[in-house]
Amino acid sequence: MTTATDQTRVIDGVRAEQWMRMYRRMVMIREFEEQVNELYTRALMPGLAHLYIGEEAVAVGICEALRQTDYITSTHRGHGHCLAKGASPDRMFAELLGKEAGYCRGKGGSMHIADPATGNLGANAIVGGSAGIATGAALASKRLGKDDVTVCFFGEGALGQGVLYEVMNLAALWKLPVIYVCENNLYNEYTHYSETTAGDILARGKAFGVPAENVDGQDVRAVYAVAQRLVDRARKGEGPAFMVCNTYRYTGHHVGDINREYYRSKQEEQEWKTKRDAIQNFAAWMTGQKFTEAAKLGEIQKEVRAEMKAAVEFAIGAPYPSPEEADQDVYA
Amino acid sequence: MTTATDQTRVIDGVRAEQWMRMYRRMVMIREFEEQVNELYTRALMPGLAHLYIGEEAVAVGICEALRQTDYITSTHRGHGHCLAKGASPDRMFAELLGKEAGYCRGKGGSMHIADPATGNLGANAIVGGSAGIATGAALASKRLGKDDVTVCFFGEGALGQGVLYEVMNLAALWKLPVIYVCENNLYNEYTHYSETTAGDILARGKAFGVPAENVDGQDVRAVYAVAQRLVDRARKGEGPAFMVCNTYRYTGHHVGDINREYYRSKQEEQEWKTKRDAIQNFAAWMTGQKFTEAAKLGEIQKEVRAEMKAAVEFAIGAPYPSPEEADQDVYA
Amino acid sequence: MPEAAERELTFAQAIREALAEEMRRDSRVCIFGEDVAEAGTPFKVLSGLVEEFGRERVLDTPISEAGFTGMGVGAAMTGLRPVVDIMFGDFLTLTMDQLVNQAAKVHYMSGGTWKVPMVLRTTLGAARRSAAQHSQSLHAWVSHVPGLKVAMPSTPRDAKGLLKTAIRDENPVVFFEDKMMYKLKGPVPMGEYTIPFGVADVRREGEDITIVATSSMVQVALGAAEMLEKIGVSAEVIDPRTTWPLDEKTLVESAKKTSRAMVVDEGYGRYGVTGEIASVIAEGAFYSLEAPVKRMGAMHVPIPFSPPLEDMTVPTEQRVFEAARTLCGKA
Amino acid sequence: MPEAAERELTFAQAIREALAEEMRRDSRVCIFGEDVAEAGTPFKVLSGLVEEFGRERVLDTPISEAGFTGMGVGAAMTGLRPVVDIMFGDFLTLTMDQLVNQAAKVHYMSGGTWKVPMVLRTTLGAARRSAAQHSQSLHAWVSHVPGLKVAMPSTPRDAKGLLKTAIRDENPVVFFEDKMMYKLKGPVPMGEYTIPFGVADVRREGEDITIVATSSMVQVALGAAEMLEKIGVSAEVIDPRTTWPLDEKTLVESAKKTSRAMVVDEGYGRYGVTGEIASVIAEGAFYSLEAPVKRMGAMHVPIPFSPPLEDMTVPTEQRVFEAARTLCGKA
Ligand SMILES: Cc1ncc(C[n+]2csc(CCOP(=O)(O)OP(=O)(O)O)c2C)c(N)n1
Ligand SMILES: Cc1ncc(C[n+]2csc(CCOP(=O)(O)OP(=O)(O)O)c2C)c(N)n1
Ligand SMILES: [Mg+2]
Ligand SMILES: [Mg+2]
Repeated sequence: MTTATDQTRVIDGVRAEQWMRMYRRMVMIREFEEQVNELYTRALMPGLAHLYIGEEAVAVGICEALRQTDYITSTHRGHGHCLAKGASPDRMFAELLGKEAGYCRGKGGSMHIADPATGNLGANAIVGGSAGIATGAALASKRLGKDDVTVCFFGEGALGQGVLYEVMNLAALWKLPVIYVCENNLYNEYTHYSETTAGDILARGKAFGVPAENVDGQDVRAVYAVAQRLVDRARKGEGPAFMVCNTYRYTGHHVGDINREYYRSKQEEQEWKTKRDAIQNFAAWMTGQKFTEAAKLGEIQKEVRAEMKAAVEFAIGAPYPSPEEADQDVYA
Repeated sequence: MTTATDQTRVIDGVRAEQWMRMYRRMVMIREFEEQVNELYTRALMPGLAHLYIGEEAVAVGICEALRQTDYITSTHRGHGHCLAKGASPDRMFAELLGKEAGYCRGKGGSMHIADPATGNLGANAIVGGSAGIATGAALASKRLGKDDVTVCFFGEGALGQGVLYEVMNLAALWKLPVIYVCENNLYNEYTHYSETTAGDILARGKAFGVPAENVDGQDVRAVYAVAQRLVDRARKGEGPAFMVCNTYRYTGHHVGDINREYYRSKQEEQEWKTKRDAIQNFAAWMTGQKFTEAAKLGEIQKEVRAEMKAAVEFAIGAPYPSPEEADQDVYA
Repeated sequence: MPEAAERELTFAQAIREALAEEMRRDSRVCIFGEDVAEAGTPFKVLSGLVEEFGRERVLDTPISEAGFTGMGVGAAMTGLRPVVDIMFGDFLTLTMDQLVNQAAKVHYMSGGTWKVPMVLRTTLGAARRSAAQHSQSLHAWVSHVPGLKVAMPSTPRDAKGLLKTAIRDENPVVFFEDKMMYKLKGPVPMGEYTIPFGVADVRREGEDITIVATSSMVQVALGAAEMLEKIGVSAEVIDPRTTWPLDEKTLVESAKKTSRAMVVDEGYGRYGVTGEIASVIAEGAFYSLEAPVKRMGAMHVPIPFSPPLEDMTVPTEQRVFEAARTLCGKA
Repeated sequence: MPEAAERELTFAQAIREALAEEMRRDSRVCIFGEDVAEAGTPFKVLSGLVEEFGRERVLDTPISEAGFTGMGVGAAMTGLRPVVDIMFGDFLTLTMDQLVNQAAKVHYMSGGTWKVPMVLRTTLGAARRSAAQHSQSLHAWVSHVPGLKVAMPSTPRDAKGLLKTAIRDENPVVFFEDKMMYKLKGPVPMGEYTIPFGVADVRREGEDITIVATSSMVQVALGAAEMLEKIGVSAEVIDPRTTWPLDEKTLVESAKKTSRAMVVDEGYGRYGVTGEIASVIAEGAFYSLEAPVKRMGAMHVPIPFSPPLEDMTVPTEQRVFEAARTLCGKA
């Protein structure tokens, strides 16, 4: 007999434990980013960082549809993608602080986390800069007879970069297993996307022969469902897809972007945070489905927060690379 | 009373003399190009050239809808555009031979003919390379309160270049008076466009908010009609347009491309030349409409040929720039 | 000649003032770039311009560096005088075709008939913990290209005067601003002035060694010169201000006088600016030099994020001082 | 050591043979580019490869230089060894972001975890009457960038050996072929061989002057050396073969021996290859040089179309001869 909170119960075609994993991942991303903000505020982090808070359902819903050997490419706002693909927070924080224990030995920082073990081809600080890399990885998978799929994450700002269309055309021609995921969080830095984006976003995939779908990026279940379908299709050799996830970043373009009223209203921010929060809404659905309880979810959050704090402590205590590292790794 | 061949008679909304002008221009382009080929064969021309033979109706139909102050940008296959916009053959031949009397004092050659007097912003040897220039000229016209329109000619190969999409997006956002004219002659050099172009070509304009139309590029009347409509629209401030002209180059990618059977059949070439020749079909229509006669058209051809021969002679006899010219005009 | 009245401005304010003055003077001057309007760029260099000149003249673009740089070329050919804003010099990579195959060549290829009076403003410099794709100093690339002019001011005064000259120039000019200098303060004359291209500024006179430095490295060189002073070495510090045109004469004459020279630039040391300037000096002052010309550029590595590593990669006062001391045989 | 059996091949044949051998040896090697398959490129360098290796490994691309270069980076990171074909070196402008911000930095930025074993083959050289956008020699740009290696062979033998090394290298390599050399014939060993990067080739020994030359300028320098011989000047001609890594030692030792040096390169003379190499020599051989190092590059103009003008812009045997003669005080 299954109890109400039986973790093997299947809801909407997915086992409870898997929904719970997604929940934990989303919380992990949010808590991770809160700590990043804290590190910035405490002046412990060199440089800046672009937080993923508000967009958690996108990375988690999509990476849940991926295997470990599948690839992703990420962006300047990349912490969520990296964590969702399986990166460990301690090595990520270490990277953000420029420490040797970081994923890139401190050489990459927030915008360049990369990790072969989890198929992370690297975050990228050039808007649209990873579209070619992702498409090339898909070509390699196909040519090498592997059925891995590559996901290319990018913000809607990257729709301004021509290279995206060059590679979508190629992916369609060669039927490559790559999913282009446009995270439309409404802003290119401090400019609303409607001022920078003519026509219809979905049409921009279709015009290059790439099937395109819109999805509510605040609904992890919807994101996962679409991602699974498109990833499966790609894995079977049916070619690329373009997925537009409508979402919102709750905080500034980067941690230092505090006064935002000249480009967006507090009211707009408030609405997304209260009515469309991906974590809250997912929690409400899960408890409504009765395979978990609010208390359990609260516990998860506590656990995750403690984990993040420990990871931060690890990173703070970790040593910097020695200066002689500076000219290592230029050439393989 | 008007006679049958009265040049003021209006057919299809256009005066006979205007149709005759278009005819003469098309013949001029063809005869010009025949001479270019001859110059190459006689080893009198330095380098190579890309002939426009077969595509004459496109340049002529479109430029007929333009005023002298309107701008064009052109391509490596640019002689037809330049002539249609009003360039004189003698200075063009001089340029092709690298002579000082050429449009660019011999510094540009076949691929870089430019001429402020006829609004020619320049042919361009970078595929897609003039899309930015054309769009910028349209921005200037708009900002300076002029109602000039810019036409950006490019081959379907340029659909591979991302910059085209970057500027179409901008033109749509800013409602700029620019017409993007894609001359689809089926080949990117030696590769059929279907191997390089996924999706639907018209959709590539529309996806960026640019209205798009297909037209038979072998029918000068159709080209002119669509061009006029789109140019008028742009002139009135209603924004950019994308026009796909389906056409064919009869000869090689360049004058040295003689053996073409590995990429296209003689039969295909033959069909276009015999069934879809823009000049022949236009002549047939004109004589059918009875405002001119075959004999008259024959005369025009003879005149034009003589004119071209004289222009070639002029160019052959013209002096080269003096060597001291080499480092002039680097800076204005 | 009495100095015009002056006041202190930051480097960023000087840039903004140059733009505002030129936009008032000439209605054809306009700005395109990402977040240039209300945001005034992420560096806030352009704050206030859209309020004065409107969105018709300060245009926020999509993230399309190639596209809007190309539009700058076309607009410049046909009557505007665009100032194109490329946020980070690292993104020049995306504009190279428009800049090099189009902007730089239009005038020449057209036999002198079309002109491209465009300015491309961008940044250079590391040390902001921004990692490898936001820290490069790529001015050597454009200095290599005939048809382009290249300015790289080191003070607020020069920034204003050179930018005004750039905007009035009939040719494409690439204008580099060191991100780390935006808050640097310095005297700027009250009245109208411009600074001609191709005229180096001797920032400090000296007898024993010539230090040629560019952009923010001028400040570093001046700091090193103070340190050298203390050990009895008198350094002349020269800022060429434009890498093209280059004031070869002033550099060579100085080296002839001092008999020793060093070149400090934040671009990579190899195949870049230091090689050119060192060669010009080594050739021109050959018979006067008592030691090889010393070059110092950024370490030949992608700029690392980690602070202790990043700090290794850029010339510092201490390192310039040490190299100069060695060059003068005082080590 | 006895010479392996040799035969004459053209430069183009040597390139093709290197590719074919490496493609047979390693199934991960593949080629992308415009018109590379049946057309075998406009220069016909790749003719026959698609017939042997199929369209899975010789891929015709759209005209999307940035896009397919970026794909080369991703494919190289994940198990292929792509050889990306950029038809004219002038189109490097379109690939700079992928090459410089991606390919060159991936290994470093990832702390040494990802690698980019990609080769980008492209061309350089003027003199084909192709005008300003099809005649540039832009190798200085990529030589300036840490993370890239740069090869520029001057003979069929070197072309084959260096290309094989490039394909086996774990790093991104930019490989420049002079368009004017494709039909040049020269001996190529029959057996398997590679040529290491960073090892200059002394093409001709001499006592009075060192001429360092790259790519097709090596032939020009050898021609000039013959002319110099006739007036009693013995010239040593050295081809560095790779601008990065650069065999500084061989260049410096030669200049120390001859006491005079000249650098000839087809890139622009300013802020380019000649400046770097001249600086390396001027510094390393300072106390042995009897005259300034002479530099000769392309004239600092967009390459003109008109034959008599274009011929002015590129170093020739005569001009190298004259400059070397003057340098040796024999004028
Ligand atoms: C090529 C390039 N141009 C400009 C920038 C500066 N920049 C960094 S993030 C950003 C906005 C990106 O917006 P979007 O793609 O929507 O991502 P989001 O920040 O909203 O996640 C810009 C313009 C850059 N990093 N790269
Ligand atoms: C950026 C760039 N890449 C490649 C080339 C080489 N090239 C010259 S013409 C051409 C084909 C162009 O095809 P299309 O645009 O259809 O024009 P068409 O020749 O058919 O008129 C190519 C690849 C180039 N000139 N520019
Ligand atoms: Mg966004
Ligand atoms: Mg075509």
